[in-house]
Order: sequence, then structure tokens, then C-alpha cells
Amino acid sequence: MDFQIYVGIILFLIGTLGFVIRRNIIVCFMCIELMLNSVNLIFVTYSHQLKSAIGLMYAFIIMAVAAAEVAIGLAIIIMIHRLKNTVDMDQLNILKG
Amino acid sequence: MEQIPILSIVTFFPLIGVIILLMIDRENYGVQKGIAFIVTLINFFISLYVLYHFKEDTASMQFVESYPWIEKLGIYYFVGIDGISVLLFMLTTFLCPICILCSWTYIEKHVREFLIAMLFLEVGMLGAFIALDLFLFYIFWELMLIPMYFIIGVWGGKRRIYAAIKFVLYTLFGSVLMLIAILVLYFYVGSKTGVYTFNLLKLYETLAPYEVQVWLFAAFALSFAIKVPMFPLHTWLPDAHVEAPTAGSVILAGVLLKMGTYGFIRFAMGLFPHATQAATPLFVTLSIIGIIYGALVAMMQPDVKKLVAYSSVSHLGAVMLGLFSLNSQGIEGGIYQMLNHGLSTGALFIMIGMLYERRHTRLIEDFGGLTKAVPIFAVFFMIVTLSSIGLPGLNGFIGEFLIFMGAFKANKLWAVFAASSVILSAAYMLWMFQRVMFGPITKEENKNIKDLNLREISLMVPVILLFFVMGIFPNYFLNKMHTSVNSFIDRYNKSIAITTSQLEKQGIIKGGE
Amino acid sequence: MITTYISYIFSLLAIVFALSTIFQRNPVYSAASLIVVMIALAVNYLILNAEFIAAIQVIVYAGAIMVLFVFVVMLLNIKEVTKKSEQLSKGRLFGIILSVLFGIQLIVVALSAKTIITKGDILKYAGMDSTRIIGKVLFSDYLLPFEVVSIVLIVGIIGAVVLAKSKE
Amino acid sequence: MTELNINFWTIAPQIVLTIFGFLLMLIGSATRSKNFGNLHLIAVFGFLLALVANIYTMGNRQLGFSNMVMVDDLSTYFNIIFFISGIIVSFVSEGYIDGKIKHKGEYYALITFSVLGMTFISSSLDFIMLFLGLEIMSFSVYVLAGMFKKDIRSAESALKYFLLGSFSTAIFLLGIALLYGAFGTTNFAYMLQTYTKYFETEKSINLIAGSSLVLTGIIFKIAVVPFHMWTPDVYDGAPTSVTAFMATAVKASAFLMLIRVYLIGLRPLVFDVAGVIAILAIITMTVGNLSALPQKNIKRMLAYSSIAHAGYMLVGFVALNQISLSAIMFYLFSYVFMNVGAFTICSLFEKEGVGCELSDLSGKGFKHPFLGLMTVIFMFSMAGVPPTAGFIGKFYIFTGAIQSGYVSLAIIGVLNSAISAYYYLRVLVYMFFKDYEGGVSPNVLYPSTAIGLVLSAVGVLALGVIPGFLFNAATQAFTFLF
Amino acid sequence: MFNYIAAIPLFPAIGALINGILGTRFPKSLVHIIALTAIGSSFALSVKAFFQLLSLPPDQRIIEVTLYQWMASGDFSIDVAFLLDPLSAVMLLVVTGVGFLIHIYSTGYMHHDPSYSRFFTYLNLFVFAMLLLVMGNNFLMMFVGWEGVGLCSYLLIGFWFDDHANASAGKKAFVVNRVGDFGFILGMFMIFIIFGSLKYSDVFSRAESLLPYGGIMATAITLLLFVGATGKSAQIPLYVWLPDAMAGPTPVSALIHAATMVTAGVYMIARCNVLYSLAPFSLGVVATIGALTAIFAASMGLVQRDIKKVLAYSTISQLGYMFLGVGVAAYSAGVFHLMTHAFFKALLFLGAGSVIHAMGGEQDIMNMGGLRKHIPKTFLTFLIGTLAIAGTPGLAGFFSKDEILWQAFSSPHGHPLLWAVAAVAAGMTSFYMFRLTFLTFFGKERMDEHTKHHIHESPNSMVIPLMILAILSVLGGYVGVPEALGGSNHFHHFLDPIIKKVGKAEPHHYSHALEYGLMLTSVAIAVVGFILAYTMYIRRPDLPERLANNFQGLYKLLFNKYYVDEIYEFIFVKGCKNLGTLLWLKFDVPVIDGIVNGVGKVTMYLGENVRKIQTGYIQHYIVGILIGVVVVLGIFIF
Repeated sequence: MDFQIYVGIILFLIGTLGFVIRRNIIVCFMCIELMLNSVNLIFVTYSHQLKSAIGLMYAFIIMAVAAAEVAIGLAIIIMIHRLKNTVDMDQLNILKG
Repeated sequence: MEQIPILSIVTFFPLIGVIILLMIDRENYGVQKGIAFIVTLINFFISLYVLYHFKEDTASMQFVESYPWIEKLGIYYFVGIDGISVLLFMLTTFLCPICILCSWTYIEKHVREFLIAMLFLEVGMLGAFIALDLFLFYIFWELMLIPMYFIIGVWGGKRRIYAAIKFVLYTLFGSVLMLIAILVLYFYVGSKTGVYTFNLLKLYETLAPYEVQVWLFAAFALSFAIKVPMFPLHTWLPDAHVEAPTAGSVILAGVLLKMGTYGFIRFAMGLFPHATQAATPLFVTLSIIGIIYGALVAMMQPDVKKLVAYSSVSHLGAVMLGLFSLNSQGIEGGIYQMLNHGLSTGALFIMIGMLYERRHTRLIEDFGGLTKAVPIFAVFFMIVTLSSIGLPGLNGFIGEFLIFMGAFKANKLWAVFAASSVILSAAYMLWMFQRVMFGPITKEENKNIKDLNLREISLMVPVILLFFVMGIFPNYFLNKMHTSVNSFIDRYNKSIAITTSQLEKQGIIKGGE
Repeated sequence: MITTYISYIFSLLAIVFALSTIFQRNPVYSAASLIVVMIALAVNYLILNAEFIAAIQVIVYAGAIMVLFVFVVMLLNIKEVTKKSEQLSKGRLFGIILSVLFGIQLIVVALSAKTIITKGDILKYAGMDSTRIIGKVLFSDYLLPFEVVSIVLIVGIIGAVVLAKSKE
Repeated sequence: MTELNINFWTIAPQIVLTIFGFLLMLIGSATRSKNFGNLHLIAVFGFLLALVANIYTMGNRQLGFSNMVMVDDLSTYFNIIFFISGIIVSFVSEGYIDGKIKHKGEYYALITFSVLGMTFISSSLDFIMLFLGLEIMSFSVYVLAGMFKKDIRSAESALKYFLLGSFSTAIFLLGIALLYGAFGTTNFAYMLQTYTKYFETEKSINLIAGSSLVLTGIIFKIAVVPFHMWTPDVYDGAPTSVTAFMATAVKASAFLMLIRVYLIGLRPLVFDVAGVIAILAIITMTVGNLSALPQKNIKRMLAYSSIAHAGYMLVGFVALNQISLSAIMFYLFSYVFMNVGAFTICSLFEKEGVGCELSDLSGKGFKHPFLGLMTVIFMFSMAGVPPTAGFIGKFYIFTGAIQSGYVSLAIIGVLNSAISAYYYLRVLVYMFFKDYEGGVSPNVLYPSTAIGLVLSAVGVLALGVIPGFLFNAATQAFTFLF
Repeated sequence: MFNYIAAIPLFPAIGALINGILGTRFPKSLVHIIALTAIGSSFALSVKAFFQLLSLPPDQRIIEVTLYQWMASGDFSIDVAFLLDPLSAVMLLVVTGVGFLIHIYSTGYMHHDPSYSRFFTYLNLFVFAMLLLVMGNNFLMMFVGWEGVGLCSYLLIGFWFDDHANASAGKKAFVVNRVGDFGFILGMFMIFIIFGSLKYSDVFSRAESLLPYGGIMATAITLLLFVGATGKSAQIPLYVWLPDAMAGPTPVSALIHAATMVTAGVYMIARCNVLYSLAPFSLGVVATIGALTAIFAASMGLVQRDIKKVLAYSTISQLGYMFLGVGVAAYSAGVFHLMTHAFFKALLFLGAGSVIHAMGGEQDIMNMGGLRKHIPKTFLTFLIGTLAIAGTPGLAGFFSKDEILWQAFSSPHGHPLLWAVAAVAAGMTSFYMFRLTFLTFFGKERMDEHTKHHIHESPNSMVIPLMILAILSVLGGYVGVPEALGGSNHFHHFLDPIIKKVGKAEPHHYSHALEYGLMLTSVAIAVVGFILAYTMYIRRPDLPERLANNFQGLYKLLFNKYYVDEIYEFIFVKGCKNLGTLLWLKFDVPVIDGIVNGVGKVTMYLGENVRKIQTGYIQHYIVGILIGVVVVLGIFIF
């Protein structure tokens, strides 16, 4: 078993942790990227381990998807910033209850 | 022989009225009322065909129609009528035109919508009485809720919203559990016989074991007991009655409550005889408590409508007692009392509605000495009151008498407690009557109220006549029930015998003692 | 063996900078740390025989995407907010505990996981390097996903245009 | 597998939708200055064409693109749900977004793309296609949720949806990764084979963990408690037409994912999953209903109610028999009609930036009889009162549940539905029982909106009165399982 | 074939129907013509029926007319059918005869009443119901009549409903009667359970074989039926309604509350004599209650000031006699007294009515006096009535009362104590009746001038019935002169066929001498009563007051009718009302409805709290998701 699996899992955990503790939307978004990266790492590791090309496909496609995701995400962040002049998550709770 | 689908015609005929109403100018209230009235009246006359061609000598379902609806689940549009339901069916068609007449001036806003609601309500009620497919029955059962909800909520009194929601939620809570029970039964019987069906008559044939019956019966009974309403599930009734407009109260008391008792005899007791037997002590106790409790609470009500509402609790308690006597007197008395209660309490509500239209109050203390001002009203009111307290010669007596007799046959003590209602009902009704109609006129407003007009008289007369006919010639009505009720009792006894022997085999009950 | 050590080192690097990403007060530093993480991962990809992935990891991820991040951070001129509220820190604490629990679970899974299959479809392409394999597979079995990715990107573009466009 | 196995018929509807998506963008941008008002018709036309294509592919099961996609009855029927949702939403959108959204072309294009993503989900036979379909759908909806760019609520909704959605996607992906590690493949068909080969006796922990992570990703989309928390906020903030779309089509696709993944790919695990979902279903419907009870904002109330509805549908999944699964499909069908209808009503009474409060409806029912009637139909259907589709849907669900012996689940379900009647009926209370107090008059009723409403109402009633045909079709769709 | 017997009750029914629906439009003359025709025809037919019966040999004197099957259910079926036998024939004659006279009387008495037609409607209706009661051939028909007369009683007591007191009195009568009916109906059920039928012929013919002598069932049935009788016939403990019933118009008091309706209980026991004879314990109860009522009511009558109240208590007391009679199994004696009582009590009431009419509505005898000069005809007839009720030898009351006294002593079910009580009561009767007569017609004129000026003799329509009744009160007794006095006791022989001899008790054989002795004793007691009254109210008019002052406690007790009304009011009326209020306000609203609403409130409360989870903070939502993930994952992997 390749140890990169553990690395992937630790990175995923760090991403989760970051999402939980940070209030800056952009940083949280970065954490999501971190999580996607870690998943990529796991895919590639498994691909290596299983001698299977599918993991690589996933890594490739996830990257593309992540790119689109970043585009949309940053656009939303820009929109929020434009309306509220903040990227603090805690400021965003008009919708509740 | 191919026969005309008369039951469906009668049931869905009011929809024609709905369509016509939708096409009519919104403001043209008179024509709208006229159309609704004529439609319901014609419907009543059509329904007389059912009564006329009803065969008294057979216990099987008549005018049966059966079309597949959701075949995958064995759901059929399966309707029919027998001695238990035919009179309730007729009662419904009879009351509907009267209700429309009695709300002629009572309803002032959204007349067309009101009439549409009434017509829909009629469809729902008629459908529930003829449905022989459990699923179909449930559909109609719930369908009634919608128009009633609006009738109470839109055209009701001050606390109408509370009352309407309470009514619907209370009923819904009961009925959803019944739905589950229906499904459980469906699968149980299906797995036993291999035929998955909601057909009531087929379901009758397969008896669930005692442990299953008890739960299913509980679910059915809860639903019906809420509708009846049995003590202690009755509190929605006073609210609903007080807030509902006259026609709503009439239908509510006249027909909707009967759904509960009808449901008991047709479904809960018919399908689960053994559980019925086991539950009899409980239901009889509750019925008797209801009879006395309803009467006592009714006595002290300051609001006439509430008084009548609580009296319904008492009367329906008697009906339930009759049904649970499980002998022909009790059951026939129960069914007869359903009709009586429908007519006499309906008539009481109509009369109270007439008072309300004139005085815009229903508090007893606001009246007094009205007989002087409205003699014709007084006569009708007196007769209706007497019918309600079960005076011989009027309809109420026959039902009560048979019920008490049935109860007495089943258990003497039941009848002793239940028959005390003859005293209490006289006490609260006559006391109310005295305070409203007798004594000096103390309030200035009461002096000049108008007596009944022609419309009001003509809507009361058929009801009053029916009181007498039903009181003097009850056999015409009872004869229609005999065969069905007897076959019901036979089936019940046979089922009890079967399940008892099953249980004995399993060693749950020790036999031979 | 040396690759293993390199791999260890870069894995450690990735973890450290990942932590740095989430603990940096300044978002720009976070972004920079994330770039390091990505590059470290790219090295790991190389070691895992995924050269092509490693390449686009650097080009697309570390290059394009992260630049976009930094660009937005700069554009918005974001400063870290320092105000804290009591209620939230409780929630966060709970969140931290949960993520740690989640991590423990995942690690337990990874520890006790056994790989049963060892002969994947890659054997069909014996002798090819991973880039070729990717090419082969991408235009045969993974043709449809590959094409569909284009729609994902289109949606991304539309989204970015529609949302971020400031003046109508 | 050197030979390419391409079967374009399997993606015929997708092709149609893609074309129309681009077409809408083009026409939209070309006509932006002219305020072209018929884009929704183009969208509807697109959906109709796709529907035709979809029906054309109906029939035998077909595989395509190296087993990436599988077209069977299940996918085609679910596609119909998506298309109908798309059609009705397009109809009702025009009146709502007119004047509020400049990017109308993009709006409809995004809806089209979103439906496209759903169709990929429905016909996917591989996690990669499922994932891509999910992402197409999600990204489109993220953007759609934020389409009211001036409205902070819309923006907040989009952000919440986006962040939480991405987070759950990441978890979903991790799950796929673990599954990949266990199976060496992500194709449902091969996974099944592998399973029977290796895991019959002992389940790998990878497999279990992967499947549960995938599950969390899916039930996030379904909005199962405790994954539901985004739902009310997002539904509340998003443009109402989008909310309608989210609550119906997106939810349907999430259920489809559940079915696809756990009844095909991870079928051996389905009973374990169902056990967990049973608990979650109870919590979901209860929490959904309880939270909906005190809501004064109709949109939010409907959002919570959609959580509750998801709970009922999960009961169908738990029961796992032909009836209950068909019931889910039927329910989703009827849910499209009634929920889009309900949200449309809500949108008509909406004040900009505030939403639709219950008190805004006071006495409006009689003032605007058409809307009143529609509300009655939709609300009773939501509450599950016959003769509406909502009732039949619940009936089927609980029938299925009882067939599998989940009587207690069914009881909790029906009791919940009785609770839910309270808040649905409260809408009618305000509309009909309260007196008219003037107040804001409803937004202009566009003919297209009216058409959409009538379509929904007819759907609700038709499915309520003659549910047999659809139910038969639904059972047909699930025959492959039994 | 339609038998004319069925027409007997039908005529009044038709009369009531016509007057009821159209009466208000008719002139008064037409109204009473209709009413009188109706009852007159009934009377004529009754006479015809009576003679038809007489023409038959004694053991075949039963005519049954079945109209139709009324109701049937399971093994229960009942017909609308009439029975004509000696007992019902006697009752028919009394009811239609006295009723007819009272109808005539009413045309005068009620002439100025605006609700003239209503009055006659009710009267006709009453006669109809009463005829159903006496003519039915089964218990249910009897019960129908039983309730029907109760209704008419209610309507007529509350005839002047403007005054709440009247309406209350009517209501009280109805409700108290219903208490009795409650027992009656249970008795009927029990009969049905045992005999499977409610038809007299079925029941009585099989009674001896189905009910063991003195058995619990027989006792239960008869006691339950007797509960009904205590209600209808105003016996202890249900007599309380009758004094209040005097609120109705006087002809009503005469017809319903003296002559006919209240005797229904006696009729019923006479009708069920077989059953009662099988239940000696019940007979004992009946006799004891009868005797107690007789003395109890008489004692209350001693001090009443309202002319009608005195008569009312007298009625109760006399009814007590009748029950004493039937209670010692001397059924024909009871019925005999019933008949004679009908004559003289109707006479007394109508006379009282005439007095009231003359006094312009005044009813307090303390405000009367010396009226004999003003209204001589009334005085004369009233005096005859008084003499008759006091048991003056030769008048009707003497024969019937003495027969009862003798039977109370001599019957196998009798007891000397019963005789003694009844004899004392007879003395009291004599006292208060003469007191009444003296206070009304003799002594000073205590009314005010205005009233005095208006005093006038009643019109002929009122006086003629008085006279006829007076004649009947004198002669009515001669149909049943006991053998001891050399009569042949036709009445008893006439009734014999319906009275079955059952049971083992052999009648004692006493000598005629004893009978004479007792007769003389009772006459002597009556004379004592007379002398006392004479002393107190003619010779020493100040005596009553002094006595009242000296025995204030006793006087107050008597004057307030032993406070029975108050006790009943407190226990039953207040009790029910308080219970009702308690159940409503302390149980129904807070507990039952409270639970219902509480469920709603709790649900809402939960909802309010559950929604608080929804804080709006993204990170809380993440926490939610993480909880879910951890839990789901945990469930799966552990």
C-alpha cells in the first residue's frame, strides 16, 4: 500500500479543518481546492497501486471540473464582495431560521 | 342485465352544478343559488330511484358498479349500496337541498364559492357512503374534508380559523392512521389469499388473527371515533359547530358525523370482528361516558349552538352504544338514530341559524320569550326539540328505544346508564328551550324580530314531516335494514366463532370452560 | 529508494504547507502556501508514474487556478477579519472535533484497507507510459466524459460571466 | 476494448439539450437589448424535442460509450421528470425574471444545461458520468441561485449553496476514490461483477467507507437531515423560479443518484444503506415538518416542506420493493407539478428582496380566484389530501413501506404528513379565511406563467384521479431489479 | 278493516291536527266546535264500545284492533294496536267523559285567552295521548301515550309561558316524569328480555309460567314499572312536580293533573296486575309508598294557602290511596277509586277554577271568603265535591275510599298499619278540604273592593259541567257498592276478567262486622277532621294563627312542604348544573381540549426550537454535514 493514501487523507482532513475554522470565504474555498487535490492524490495513488488508468482519468477530469468550479466560486465571491464589501462568512446570515 | 349506474350518477351529479356555476356571472347570486338548489333537488329526486328500487330481501350489495382504477394494486372503482348505507345515502341527498335553502340569506359573501363547496361536499359524502373499495372510501373520506374546511373557515364565525384547522387536523390525524391500517390489511389479506385487493367484500372473507385485528381495529376505530366523535376525542366538534355557518353545521351534524359511525359498522366492526368483541367494553364505556358527559356539559352551555354540539356528543354516544350492542335492535337502532340525529340536530342547527340571522347572537341569555314574537318558529323549534329528546311519535324515540333495548339485551347495566340520557336530554333541551322561547321578552331587540318567511317554512316542513313519518311508520325504514343488519350480525357471530376456535388451537384462550 | 525519500519529503512539505494554508492570516500567503502544496503533490504524482497529471497539476492548478485566486484576493483587497463572536467559536470548536473524528475514521479506514485487486486494466497498455495511456483511454473509453467536461467548463464560463460582470 | 462502442442514440436527448443550450445563449445575447420575450418558448421547445428524443430511445436497455451510459426505462422516465420540470419552470420563469434578470439567455441556457446534467446522471453507468452530470447540474444551479445579482439574499444563497455543495462534492469524490480503491473500477456494471467475485464473503472496509461517503454526498443533494441545513437558506434566497427548479428537478436527480448508485453499482450494500436511511428518513421528515411549522415566509416554509417530502420519499427507498421504488418516481413526478406550482404562486405574491410573507396573502384568494384555486390545488396536494397527486404519491410510498413491513415508518410518515397539513392549510387560511386588507397586489400574471400553473394543476389532478398509467410505467421502470 | 275502536283516539288527533295547523286562522267558535266534536265523537264511540263490551259474555270481553306493524327489529316487533277490555273501557269512559266535560268547561274558562286554539289543540292532543295510553295493547303503546301525556302536561303547564315560573313548572313536570319513564323503559326492556314480546296478551298469559312467584325478575320488573308510576302519578319520591303543575290553566289541572293523566300509574299497575301479584315484595312497596304518600301529601295540604295547591296535594294524597289499593292487590278497588276520584276531583278543580274565574285570577284562599253568596252554583257543586272526597257516606268517595281502607286491612297483602295510616290521612283530607271550603265560601270577605265588585257567577258552559260532575260524584259510587253494604259490586265483577288470581296467599276471611266497624271508624275520623276545620275556620278564626305561632317549626315545615323541593333542587338540579359546569370548565376545556391544544402547542414549540438550529452561519451548516458524515461513516465502519 502506498503511503500517499495517508497523505491524501491527511490533506483532506486539513482541508476540512480549514473550512471549519476559517471565516474568510476565499480561504475556505482554497480549502476545498485542497480537498480536491487530496482526492486527486488518492486517485493517482490508487491508479498506481491498482495499475489502473481510471484513477488518472479522474485526476484529469477533476482538475477540469475544479477549474470551472473556481471560476464560478470566485465569481460568486466577487458578487458577494460587491454587495456586502466583505468576504467574512459570519457576516452572511440574512437567511436563517 | 345491464343497469344504469345510478349510484355514480347521483354521486357525481352535483358536479354538473359546479360546472354551471363556474360559467355564471360572479355577481348573479340569485341565479347561482337557484341553480345549486335545483341541482341538489334534482339529485334528491334521482336518488329516490335508488330508494324505490332497493330490494329489501337481499343482504348483498345492490346497484353495484365496478371498474378497474389502479389495477396494479387491485384498486377498483367499486360502489354499491345495502341496507346499512341506503338510508344514509338518502339522508345526504335529502339534506343538501335543505342546506342550500337554509343558507340562502345566511351566506352573504362569496356565494358562488360557497355553493361550489357545498356541491363538492355532497359528492364526497355520497361517495363515502357507496364506496366498497377501501381505497375509494378513503379518497371520498378525505375529499369531504376540503369543502368542509372552507365552509367553516371562510363562512364561519369569529374563531373560524381555529375551528377549521382543528377540525381538519384532528380528522386527518385519525384518518392517516386508518390509511396505514388499510394498507396493512391489504397486504395481510393479499399474502394470505394471493389476491391483492381493496375490495371490502373480499376483505371481509379473510379474517386476520386476533393480534393483527386488534391493531388494525385500533387504527380504524381511532379514525372513526374522532369523526363520530366519541368522548374524549370530541373537542373539535363544539368548536367546529359553533363556528361553522348553518349549512356547515347541518352537514357536519347531519352527515359527516355519521361517517364515523357508518365507518364503524361497515369497516371497523365488519372487518375485525374479534377485535370488536375485545374492544366492546372500552367502546361501550366511552359511549356511555359520552352520553352522560355530553348531556351534562351541554346543559351548562351559554351558546345554543354549543349546547346542540355537545348534545351531539351525547346522541352519537347512544348510536355507538347501539352499534356495539351487536344485536339487531342495537344496530338497527343505531342506524336509525344516525338518521334521526342527522335530521333533528340538523333541523336544530337550521333553526338556530335562523335565529342568528335575525339577532346575530347565539347566546341563550340574549333571547327569552321569543315565542311571542315568532310563533311559527316556536312551533317548529318545539317539534325539533322534542324530536331531539326522543319523544314517542317522533323519529328520535324509535332510535333511542331500539338502542337502549339492544343495549339492555347485551348488558343490562349499559342500558341503565345510557337510558339516563332520557332524563338529561329532556333537562338540557327543555331548559334551553325555556330560556330561549319562554318567559317575558326582556330584550328590546327581540320584540321585533320577524317570524319565518315562506322559504324558511318550506324548508322546515319536509324535515318536520319526516320526523313524524319516521316516528309513526318506522317500519318502512327499518325494513330496509333488516336483511343487511342480520347478515352483518350473522357474519360477526360466525367470525367470532372461527377466530375463537383458532385462538383455542393456539392455546391463547382456553376453551371448554 | 531515493524516490521514496523524495516522496516522503514532498509529502511532508505538502502537509506542512497545507497547514500553513489554513493557518495563515493573510489570504495571499494562504494562496501561496497552497501553490506549494500543489507543487509538492505534483512531485508525488511524478513518483507515482503520473507524469501527465503532474504536468497539468502544475500548469492548471498551481498555475492557472491559483493565479486566479491570488488575482481575486488582490482585486478585492481582502484583509483578514479579526472580530470573533463567542457563539461561533463554540461552533468552530465542535467543527474541529468533528473533523478530527472524521479524520480518525478515514485513517482507520486507510489503515485497515486491503487492496484486493492488483491487476487493473492498465496491463492492456503494457509498455506505454502514463501519458500515452491517458491519451488512449481518454479517447476511447472515456470519450464521453472527456467531451462532457467541456460542458462543465462552459457552465463555469457562463457562470463567471453572468455573476462577476459588474455593469450591465 | 479497443473497438469503440459508441451509441449516439443513448445520448440523443443530451445532444438536443446541448444544442439548445448554446442556441439559447446565442439568441439571448443577440436579443439582449431588444428584451426578447420568447426565450422561454425556445427552452420549452428544446425540452420538448429532448422529450421526443427521450421517448424515442425508450424501450430496450441500451449501453453506449464503453458502458459509460445506459439508457433504460428508469433513465427515460426520470428524464421525463426533468424535462417536465424544465418545461414548467421555463414557462413560469419568464414572468418572474422579466425585468429582473438581464441575462435571460444565460438563464434559460443554464436551466437547459442543468437538465442536461441531470440526464447524464440518469443514464450514467459509471461514477465518472454521475459525477460530471452532478457537477454540470450543480454548477448551473449555483449560478442560477445567484442570478439576482443585486439581491444580497440571492448572492448569499448562491454562496452557501456553492460552498456547501463543493464541500459535499469533495466528500463524494473521496468516496468515489475509496470505492475505486476497493474495486479498481468505477463502472457500476463492473463493480457488481467485482463484488460478486471478491467481496461476497468479506466486505472490504474501503468499500464500506467509500459507499458511505458517496451516500453522504448524495443525501446532501437530497437534503437529508443533518445535511439539509443549506436547503432553507438557499431555497429562500434563490430566485423563486430557480427554487422551484431546485426543489423538483435537482431533488429528483438526487434521488435518481441514490437509486442508480445503490440499486445498480453498490446493490449488495443496499440493505445496509437502507437501514441507515430509515433512521435518517424519520429525522428528516420530522425536522422538516417541525421547522416548517412556525415559518411565516412561504418560500421558506416550502423549503422546509421539501425537506419533509424528501423524508417521505426516502421511506420509499428504505422499503426497497417494486411498489415503493415506483412510488418514489411517482412522487417525484407529482412533486414536480405541485411544488413548481406552489413556488410559482409564491413568486407571484413576492415583494422584491423580502419574499412572500403569509400575511401578504390575506384575503387574496377570493380577490384573485384563479390564483386562489391554484393555491388550493397545490396546497392540498402537498398536504396529501385526495384527489390530488400528492395523496397518491404518499399512498404509494406508504403502501410500499408496509409491503416491506415498515409499518412504524409508515405511521411516523403519515403522522408527519398530518402535521404538515397544518402549515399548508395555513396558507389557505390566509388566502381565504382572513379578510382582504388591500396590501400589495400580486405581480403581473404573464400568460406563460398562467400556462405553467394550469399545466401543474392539471398534472396534479390528473395524477390524482388517474394515477394508474404512470404508476404502471414506474413499476415497469423498476422491473429490472426484481 | 278499519274498526271504529281505532277511531276513538283518532278523533282527538285529527282535532288537534286541524286546530294546531289552522287554529290561529279560525274564529274561536270554530276552534271549539272542532275540539268538542273530536272529543265528543270519541266519547260517543267509547260509550258504544262499552256497551258492545257489555253485550259480550264476561270472559270474552276483549277486542283487539291491530292497525299496522309499528316497528320490527330482529326478534322484536311491535304493532300499533288497540285493546278494548273492561279496564280500558272504564278508563275510556273516564277519559273521554271527564275530558268532554272539561272541554266544555274550557270554552267558558279560556274564552278570553288569546291562545284559544292552542289550548284546544293541546287538550285534544292530550286526550289522544291518554287514549293511546289506555287503549294500547302493548307496553310500548302505553309508553307512547305515557310520554305523550307527559308532553301535553308540559305544554299545558307552561301554557302561559310568559312567566318563567310557569315554564319552569312545565319543564319540571316533564323532567321528573322522565325520571319515572326511565324506570318504565327499563322495566319494559326487562319484560321484553323475559317474554320476548311487549304485548299484554303475550306477557300476561305467560307470566305465571315464566316468572316464579316472588322471584327477583318479577320484583325487578314491577318495581321498575312502579318507578314510572311514581313519576306519572306523583308518588313519593317523584311527586314534586304536581303542586307546581298547578301553574297551568285550571281545566288542565282538572283534566290532566287530577282526573286522568296522573292516574295512569294506577291504570298501569292494574293492567299489570298479574305481574304485581307475582311480586309480593313490589306490592308491599307500592302499598307502603301509596300510604306514605297519602298521609305525607295530606299533611302538606293542611296549611297551603293556594286553592289549587290544596287540591294538588289532595290529588297526590288520593293517588296515594289508589296505590295503596292496588298495592294490596285490590286492583279493582284502586281503579274504582280512580274513577270516583276523577269525578270529584275534576269537580273540585273546575269549581276552584270557577272561583278563580270569579275572583279574577286570585288563588290565595286567605284573600277569599264568603263567596257562597256570590257564586252559589259553584259553591254548591264544590261542597258536593268536598263531601265526596271527605268520604261522606253515600257519596262516591265513600264507597271507593272505604273499599281501599278495608282492603288495606283485610287483603292478604294488607296490614293494619296501612289501614291506620290511610285512615289518619282520610281525617286530614276531611280537615283540609273543609278548611278550604270554609275559607273560600264562608266567613268574612277578605278580598279587596275592586275584586269584590267583579265577582260573578261563571257562564253556563262552566257551570253545567260542574253540575254533571257533581251528579257523578254523588252517584258514581253506586256502581261499586260493596257486598257488605248490600250492593252487588258491579264494578268489580266487570273488571274481574282482567284481574288474574295468582299467588299462594289466601285471602283472610273477616266478618262483615269488622268491616262495618272500620267503616265507622274512618267516617268518624273524617268527622273529626270536619269538626276541627269547623272549629278553626268558622268558630275560632284566630285559632289557626295561634296554632301556627305556637308550632312555628311544624307549621313552617308543612308550609314549605318539608323542604323537599329545596332538597331536590339542591341535590339534583344544582348537583347536575354544578357537575355540568365542573365538567365543562374544569375538565372539558382545560383537560381534554387542553391536551388537544397542548399537542399542537408542543409541536409548535418544538418547531420554534428546531428552526433555531438554522443559524444562517455556513460553518454551522458544515458542522451539521460533518456530524452526518461522521455518524454515517461511523455506523458503517464500526
